[in-house]
Amino acid sequence: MTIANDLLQRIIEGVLLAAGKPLTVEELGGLFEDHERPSNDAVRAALAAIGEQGTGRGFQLREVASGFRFQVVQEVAPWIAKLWEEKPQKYSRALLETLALIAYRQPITRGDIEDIRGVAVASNIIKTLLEREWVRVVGHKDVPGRPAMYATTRKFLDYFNLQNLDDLPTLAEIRDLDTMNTELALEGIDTEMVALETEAETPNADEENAVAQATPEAAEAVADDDAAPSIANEV
Amino acid sequence: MTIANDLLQRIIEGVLLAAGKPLTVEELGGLFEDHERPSNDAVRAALAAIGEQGTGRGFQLREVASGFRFQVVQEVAPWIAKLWEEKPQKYSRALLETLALIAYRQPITRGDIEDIRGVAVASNIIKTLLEREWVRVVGHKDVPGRPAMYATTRKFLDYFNLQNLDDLPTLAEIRDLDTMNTELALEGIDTEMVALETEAETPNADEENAVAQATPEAAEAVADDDAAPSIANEV
Amino acid sequence: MNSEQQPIDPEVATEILIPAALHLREMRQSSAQQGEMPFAIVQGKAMTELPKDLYIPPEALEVFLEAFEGPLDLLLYLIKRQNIDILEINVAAITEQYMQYVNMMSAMQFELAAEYLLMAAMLAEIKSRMLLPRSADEEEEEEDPRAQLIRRLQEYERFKKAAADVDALPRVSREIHLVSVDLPDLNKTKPEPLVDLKELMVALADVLRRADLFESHHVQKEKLSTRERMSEVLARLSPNRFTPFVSLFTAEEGRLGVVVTFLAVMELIKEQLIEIIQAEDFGPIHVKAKVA
Repeated sequence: MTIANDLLQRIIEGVLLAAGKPLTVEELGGLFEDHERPSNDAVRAALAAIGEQGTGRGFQLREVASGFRFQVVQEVAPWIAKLWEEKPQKYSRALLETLALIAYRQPITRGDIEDIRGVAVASNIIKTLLEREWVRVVGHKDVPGRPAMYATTRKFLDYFNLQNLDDLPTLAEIRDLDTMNTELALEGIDTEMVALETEAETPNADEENAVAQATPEAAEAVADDDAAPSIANEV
Repeated sequence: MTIANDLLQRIIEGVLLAAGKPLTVEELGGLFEDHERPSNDAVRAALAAIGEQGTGRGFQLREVASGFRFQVVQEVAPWIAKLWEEKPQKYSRALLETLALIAYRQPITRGDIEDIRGVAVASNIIKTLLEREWVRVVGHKDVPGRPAMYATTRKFLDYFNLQNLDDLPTLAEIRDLDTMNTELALEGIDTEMVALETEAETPNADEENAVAQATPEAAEAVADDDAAPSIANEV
Repeated sequence: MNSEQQPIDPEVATEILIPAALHLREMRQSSAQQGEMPFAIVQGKAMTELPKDLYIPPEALEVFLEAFEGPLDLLLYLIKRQNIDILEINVAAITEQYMQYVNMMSAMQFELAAEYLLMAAMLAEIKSRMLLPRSADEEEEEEDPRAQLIRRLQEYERFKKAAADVDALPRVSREIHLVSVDLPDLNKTKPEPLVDLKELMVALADVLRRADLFESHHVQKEKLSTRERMSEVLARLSPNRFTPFVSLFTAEEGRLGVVVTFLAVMELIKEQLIEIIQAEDFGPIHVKAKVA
């Protein structure tokens, strides 16, 4: 007497799920004792029935070269991928500084960045920023070696949710370290020194804030005023 | 807008099949982007629906200590055993007794285990239990030598198909010592002394029963406590 | 005893080897005399020394010993064999039996675990105390050793049972089989590091402080839109061809946009990044990148 059909289906379904590899019709049949062994046709019929039950579910029975196996449906792939998503690493301080300088001083060459940071900029930092499409080469400076000049991209603005570079905090705001004390403390920066600096710079900072919050008309005027000094500026 | 119910079911089903480990309602919810994230209730409802769909099939949804997982129905186990040449591992009585003492009496030191078993506990038993992550050190007893105190983990509960410690088989009760008094009296031992002893022992016995019969909430709390230190162990 | 794999099936030990050992013990008991204790009666002659061809090989006795998880387990076995309740144990009789096992083991020169000898000593003490009359003082001071033994036996028995219960629980890869399926194509990509704007600002504050650039008023007052436009203009220019100056301006940007572009071009000229050319008076102005 062979095994009842519904039990046969449960066994095949369970075995295929437990096996961790595809199994052929013969291998499935071989799991049964001789007296209860179902015919290959019975195994095939059970497999067909299981296949039908799987319709519209999160997994399906598939026949591959080496037999039958359950597979999760492609539709679910994005969520499974999230299951094993690696934790994003953090960028180095050197990369963040380089990115900040490109944002605020663009167009800027690597040499300029090195001058300001006081240390060489590793090639992989520039490469990473280019690959991420946060910066791009906008030209080459007409000096010996013709160094590339870097600028930020639209993608950079989008990532940081900015309309344009003017939306970046002004340097004065950056200097208004009250809001950033926490972060700085976390970064292990001497808070005492920062406090002193804040005090000394406060009047200036207010002036800058006023500029940043100016009406469009005022901004225009300021832009005019700015023209000469900014052209004179050399880093 | 959150995700449609039938898609949610397919996703949860597919993810649980793919995960290879139990997942909690929160972990399942965390796989979704914020804008499509279903409520925990929606996830629970989907899990309930999946559980019902599985009735009469070769596999079933089961909640264990670390969350939900799919497992093959036990009925199919004999045929799965034929898939593999190796027999499932057997554990020695020494290991099982040690494990049982840790499970029912946690937190417990090796010395306490030895007192009850009447023999030394081999180091490799503790090592095996720690390596399997069935037990972990939860602290050190404040006595000379500061011996480690052991407790079971979620992994232990998962392995034995349990949701919490409350699901463990009930510990046999120590029989009424009044009977013992009679017997002792027959042998000419002072019953008054034994009676005193009985009083002293009863609260202990009750306390143990209380642990074994703890409410699900209490047992869950114990399981929750497991989580953080077990992470600390890994470090 | 191996923690991973029990080398001896306790059933074999209890069903076959222990009765064999007990047979040996009974033979010994039946001829027990004061003084010398013969091990066996062979052809009517009491053997006081172990014969070389002992019918229970030492390995079997070792198996027998290994079948027990210590002295409490052995005592429990002896009690169960007599079909009596722990609460009813006759310490004298149990001690007698226990001693016989221990003596047999030591005669076979097994290295008996210290726990067995300790238990032997404890049993002997209990037995002697049961026989001796005790003063009321003593009784009040000390716990009855028999009650203590019974409690230990009961406690051990609970956990012996609990261990068997745990062993009987369905467990993964015996009764419980976890599922494993093929995965769809996951198209996995490494996630990009996340950056918070604040992080960027902190980095900038840091580098500017180091470079003393906070002191530079130029940096402070500079409009970033000008620098942004500089980048944009530069990106549109080529060193190989002239671009009409007017094409850099878009009317839709309004006056502010025109001003910003103009400032950007001035700055680019100042930094010698672009060339500006006017072939004839009032002719069209062209710009080109100096080097690209």
